[in-house]
Amino acid sequence: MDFDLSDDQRMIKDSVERLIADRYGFESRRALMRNPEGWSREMWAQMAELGLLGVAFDEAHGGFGGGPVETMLIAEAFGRGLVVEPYFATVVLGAGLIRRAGSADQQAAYLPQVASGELLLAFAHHERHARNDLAHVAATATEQDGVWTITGEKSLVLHGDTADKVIVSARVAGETTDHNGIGLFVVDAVGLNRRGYATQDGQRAAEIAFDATPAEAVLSLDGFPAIAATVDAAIAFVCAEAVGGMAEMHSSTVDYMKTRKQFGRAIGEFQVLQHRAVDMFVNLEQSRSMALYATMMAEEPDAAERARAISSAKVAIGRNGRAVGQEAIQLHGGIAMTMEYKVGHYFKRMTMIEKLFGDTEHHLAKVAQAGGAL
Amino acid sequence: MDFDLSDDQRMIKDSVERLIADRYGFESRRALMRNPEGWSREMWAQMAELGLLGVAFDEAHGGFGGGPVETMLIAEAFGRGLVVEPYFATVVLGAGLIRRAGSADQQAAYLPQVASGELLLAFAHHERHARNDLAHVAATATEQDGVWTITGEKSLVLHGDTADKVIVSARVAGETTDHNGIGLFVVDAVGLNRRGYATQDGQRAAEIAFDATPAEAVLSLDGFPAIAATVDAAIAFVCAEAVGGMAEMHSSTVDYMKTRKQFGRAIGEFQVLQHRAVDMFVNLEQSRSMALYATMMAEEPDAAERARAISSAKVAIGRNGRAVGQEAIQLHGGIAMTMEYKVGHYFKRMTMIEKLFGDTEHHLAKVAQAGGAL
Amino acid sequence: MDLSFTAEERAFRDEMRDFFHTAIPERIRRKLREGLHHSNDDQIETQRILNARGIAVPNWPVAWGGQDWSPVQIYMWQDEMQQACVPFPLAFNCSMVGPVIAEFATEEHKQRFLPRAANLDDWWCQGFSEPGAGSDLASLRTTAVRDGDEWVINGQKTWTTLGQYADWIFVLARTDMAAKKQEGISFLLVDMKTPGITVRPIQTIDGGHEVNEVWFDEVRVPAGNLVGQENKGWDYAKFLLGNERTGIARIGISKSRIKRIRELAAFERVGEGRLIDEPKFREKLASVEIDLKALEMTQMRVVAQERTLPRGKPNPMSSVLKIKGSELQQATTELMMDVIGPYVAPFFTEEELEGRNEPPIGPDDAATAAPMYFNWRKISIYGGSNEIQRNILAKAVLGF
Amino acid sequence: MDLSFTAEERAFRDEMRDFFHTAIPERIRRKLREGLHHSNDDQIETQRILNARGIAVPNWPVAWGGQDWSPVQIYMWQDEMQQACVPFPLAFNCSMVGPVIAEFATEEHKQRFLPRAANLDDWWCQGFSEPGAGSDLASLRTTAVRDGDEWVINGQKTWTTLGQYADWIFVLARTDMAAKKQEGISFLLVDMKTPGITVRPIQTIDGGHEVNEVWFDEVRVPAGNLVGQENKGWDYAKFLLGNERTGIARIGISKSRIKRIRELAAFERVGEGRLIDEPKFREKLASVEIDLKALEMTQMRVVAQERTLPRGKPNPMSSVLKIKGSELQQATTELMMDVIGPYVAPFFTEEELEGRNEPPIGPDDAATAAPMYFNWRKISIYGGSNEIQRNILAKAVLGF
Repeated sequence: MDFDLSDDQRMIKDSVERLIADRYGFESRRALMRNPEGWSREMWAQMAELGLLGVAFDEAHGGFGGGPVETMLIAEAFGRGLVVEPYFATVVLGAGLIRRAGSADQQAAYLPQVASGELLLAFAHHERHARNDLAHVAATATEQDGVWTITGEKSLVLHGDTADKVIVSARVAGETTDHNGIGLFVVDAVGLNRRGYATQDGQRAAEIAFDATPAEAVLSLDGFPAIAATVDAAIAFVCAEAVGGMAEMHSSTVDYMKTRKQFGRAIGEFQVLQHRAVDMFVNLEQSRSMALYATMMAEEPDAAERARAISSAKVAIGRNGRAVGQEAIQLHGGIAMTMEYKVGHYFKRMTMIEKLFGDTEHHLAKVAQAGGAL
Repeated sequence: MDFDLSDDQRMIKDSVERLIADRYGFESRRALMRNPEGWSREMWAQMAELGLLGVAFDEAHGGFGGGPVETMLIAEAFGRGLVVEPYFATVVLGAGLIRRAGSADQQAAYLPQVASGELLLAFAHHERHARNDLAHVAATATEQDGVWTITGEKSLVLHGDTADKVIVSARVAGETTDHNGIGLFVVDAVGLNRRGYATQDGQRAAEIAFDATPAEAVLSLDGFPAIAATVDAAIAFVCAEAVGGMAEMHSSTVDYMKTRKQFGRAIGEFQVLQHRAVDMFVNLEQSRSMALYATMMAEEPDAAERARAISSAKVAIGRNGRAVGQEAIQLHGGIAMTMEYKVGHYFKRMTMIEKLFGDTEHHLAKVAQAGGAL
Repeated sequence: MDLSFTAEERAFRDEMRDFFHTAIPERIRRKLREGLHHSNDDQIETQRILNARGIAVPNWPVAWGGQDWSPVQIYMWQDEMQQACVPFPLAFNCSMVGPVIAEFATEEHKQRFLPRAANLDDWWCQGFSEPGAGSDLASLRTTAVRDGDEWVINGQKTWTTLGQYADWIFVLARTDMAAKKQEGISFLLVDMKTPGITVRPIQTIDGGHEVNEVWFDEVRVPAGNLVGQENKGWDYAKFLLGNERTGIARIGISKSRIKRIRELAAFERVGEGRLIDEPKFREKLASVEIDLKALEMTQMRVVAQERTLPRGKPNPMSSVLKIKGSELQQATTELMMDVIGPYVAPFFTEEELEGRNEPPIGPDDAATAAPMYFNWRKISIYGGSNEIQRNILAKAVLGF
Repeated sequence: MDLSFTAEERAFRDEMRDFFHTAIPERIRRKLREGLHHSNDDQIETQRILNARGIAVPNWPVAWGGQDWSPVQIYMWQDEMQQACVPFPLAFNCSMVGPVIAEFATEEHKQRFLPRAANLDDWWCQGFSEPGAGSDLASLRTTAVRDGDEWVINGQKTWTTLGQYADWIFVLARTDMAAKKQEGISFLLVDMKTPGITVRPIQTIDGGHEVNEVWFDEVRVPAGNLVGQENKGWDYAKFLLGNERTGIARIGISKSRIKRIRELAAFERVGEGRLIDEPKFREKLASVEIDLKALEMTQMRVVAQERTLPRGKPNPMSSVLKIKGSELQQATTELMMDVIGPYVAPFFTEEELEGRNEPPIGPDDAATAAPMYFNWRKISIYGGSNEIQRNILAKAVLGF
């Protein structure tokens, strides 16, 4: 048990934090989002250059050979910056699936392009009535003459509007909610029927319709284990991201309380507000602990143990994040309700993270069914 | 909609409040409880004399002809006094069952004796594995030559140790949890196999075993509706009682905060404690509202509507009462942990009320199943 | 003590309900039901229908269009309007400046302003809060200096709701710089077309534009636009704020939100079943409903006290209504977020939603769930934050 | 960063676990598991077993029986002891007076007191709190006046836990009446057999007798019983309180309570099924477990900081552990109340429970559920109430 960073980890942390500090201030971020795609290709190139895109890939794939800790450091910094570039969609989800489900050749083909920033990915998986069921896949894939074609509608595809290639889940066998029989395919995005839109937290997503669309590669014909593992890793990522955002909300609140004056004194002198800022701090620290736990368990080989830990973390982050976000708004007062002030943006991101890949209630039920969190 | 008391109601309120103020101070109550039965026959006689025992009975039965409001006024005052005499067992439960299930002759036979204080009753209904299921009755009653005899074990019979007669539920038909086929019998307590004990909140209860014990009267052979109605009225009673106790806890806390000094000033000057006392107040007022609602609905003829309202009130009282009780202890600090101080006794009574006739979770589930509280 | 409504009261309730459902266009009520904002035209159309019926301003003096209703009737009028998703008569006109003018202003002011306010011929907005004066309103710094027959106003107001549509603004301004904080403030009526007024929109985190900053730069208004006496404005402001004693809980609105939540949850599939049938969801909903039922009873108790209280005097129990009422309104937004699930994510502007020719994404009301959740965080902040309400209760009820 | 335990650490944990389960009599551990109090004989028996193995006082200096363990080992020792339901070495001896004597007292004091404290040959109790000095400990009024070779003590202490069994008491007393609050306090060791000491029991709401009032009436103790320097007692008290930095969360105890709750819920029938299979109950339990898991990770982070902190200096993160740890311990008592259901009602004294020849009423542990719920409300009050902990965090971490 050792919470100190290695030299390499400290280097990554410094590098990503410097990027955020220098380039991701509140006004800078606004400017980045004014790009037509809603994020910045130039920033993306810079992330590639800093090695952030390939941090978890093997060195043979242009990566850094890092693990969950390195990814967590990036996630937390991105959470502080409210980064809008498609890191989560491309690196965590897209490349995560290729790493877990793809063959050695496929990994060698795609991952270096991701690491270098040339290839944008997205994961087209969710469907309208799936709600929180990760195995709900009604889209179908059929093979003819060695070519797989996909038909079905995918929804809420994060950064699906700008992805170069889309990884699609589609059923090759079984019923809509079976764990078995889910294939994972790579589809070139050119010519895809996509409807892109902004999300509440300033990210992007798309609805994508597939109509006998040919796949360029088959990652797996039994992809659920890879999907579950990738989504668990993705949850660990957003947990760390949430901690970054919560830390910002907390420090903003404390700073504001020290400067905002009402009734002739700084509102931070009111004991009742101090105690509530303390409760935010306790929630933040508990969240930080669970993000570490999620990181520790993100590559646990026992899928059931991993899922239980990840769901526990998602519950803790969801609850604490909601409490911290609501209190941050309340303790600021009206100013935090405005787009011109940063706290509301963290609050919105926290809210969306809570709904991502299963909300708090869903994950709590999972933990309970699995026999508890201990 | 009129929250003012009638002259008669005000008279009852004044009379019971004076009794509590004069005779039920903290030390006086201790003295009453030192009686061998755990409560005072002299006090009981006084309650009879004041007309409190028959307040809800017809005048023909030695009563006052009052309704739920009159009963609520008594309950709230008893809650303030933490009354230990067997009013709830005898009047609310025992006589309540006779009024709802008994024939005119039976009512005429028993109720005047209750009103005059001569007859103590108890309701032997709960069984070990019933948990919160009011229809769980495994004890059986069989008839031979016009005499019904009862066999089975009843548990947690409130004031069952001193009752003169016990009203027993026993199955005359059907399976253990059927709503139909539950008989209600009056059994003379002489010779009953009873094991009496104190409860956490200074009341008394008993385990009672029936072994072919003859009944002296049959109130009903289809008693569930009367049981449900009586228990709903009983819940309305303890809701009002809880409000009395919560009001005492709240005012004690506020008073203590104004006198207890730490760090050179009254702790009531600390804003954070003020706000918490305010939250107690809000919870108290919400509870008072729901006790009124329960009173209003206690004799609603539509059993489903009645049950939904009563369960709603039980949930609100259970949650708010727990919160108020815990805060009362916390804001007092160590002193409230001692038997020599009154707040802990209210806290214990609140806790037992929450578990009585179904806990908060049980009643919340009932409300949810019934389609909500609105 | 009789805890049920009289036959007359029930008949009145039915009458109100019928009127709201039949006289107010479904087109308008649908917007509120689905969580959309109504337009200013909708607001005007609705208020004029109510005013034609004589029920836009029932709490005003009868001489000025009010009704001689009991507190219970006022409550029923309000609750049924909210439950029917009818836009409430513009608060700045009907609950704020109107009662102040009716109570404190000259006969000339009354004749000039009240009928137009009741009919929304004039749209009023509120010039109270300032960047440095939020919860501590009395620390406001906008000044009005007398110059001949005019007041010259300088300063900045903020959180001016719907100021972009307003014809008039009522302003608290400091007219005696030497006086103590609460003294030396006056209550002025200002035509929004007066030169020197600048309205700057504030975009809120839901993406909407509801509130504004209003800047006053050497704004000259006639001396006669002063309400009541010079330097007594704080009393009028307190009267204005103290008038809203029972409606503050907005229980009817929470009820209509819950009704909508139940409707949508019946269409949302979870596995083989429906969300509305999930025990856990039902219990969460029931929990909020139980609290709301308790608050409704609490409100009735406060309504019953109304008879005994003078107009404009605050009842500290209103703070209980505000605290719990805001918590419950906010709880309904969280329940709606639960219903919509992952489909809370897509963001569309109101313009996109209203004019859209593409199908919506996800379930009905998906696009309004998150904006409403975000926007309604304001409810525990504005109109005296819940912290201020607790201070009031601590002092006024608990005696600290 | 490596977030798993080393092989050595895991082996150490196993060693501790085995020892606690095999060396400490099941008869004693069963009591704690079932929520009963252990007797003073149980306490002595256990502590002597631990001391014989050399692990009663691992946090003491090695010269006085301590172990040169890492913070992780100390944590594991504590956690495994709690999970195994082993009575913890008497805190007054091992965590409080022992470390103070070892750090500040004379060699003679050390030789005289430390070995006997470690072996529980002397039973110590704490004379800190007073009726008027609770959270504000420094306002204490007990005095010690020097008279020749003696100190003469007058005053009243309260909340003296297990004082009825104690051989010795360590007392904070004011020795300089003119000095400021925290100055002028000394730390004295007093034999409980000294004339003038009266111990009066305080019965707590669970019906138990754990705490006492201790009265000092002209109690004369040798001058040599002063620890360290005169008027420096407040420093020693702060050292004593600051030493408990990580164990304060009592996570092992919450874990063992949850384990017991799961056991009992598997026997409790609900309708046709078992309570442990009810989704709602399982989720309530899981909620507490998730918070506990988070707190365990938080504790590990605090443990990891231990290396960098000097002994006796408080770590404000301990306040996080205290706040959440107390809340979770209390949450386990509420879960147990849920399991026991209506059978929380019957009340029996500890004597009745231990000597009973009648069958228990209701499920196992029914008789201890409510007393433990009542008694454990103290956890958020004593040792610096949770309000004081929030004050500490507000100042030390948030900089208010």
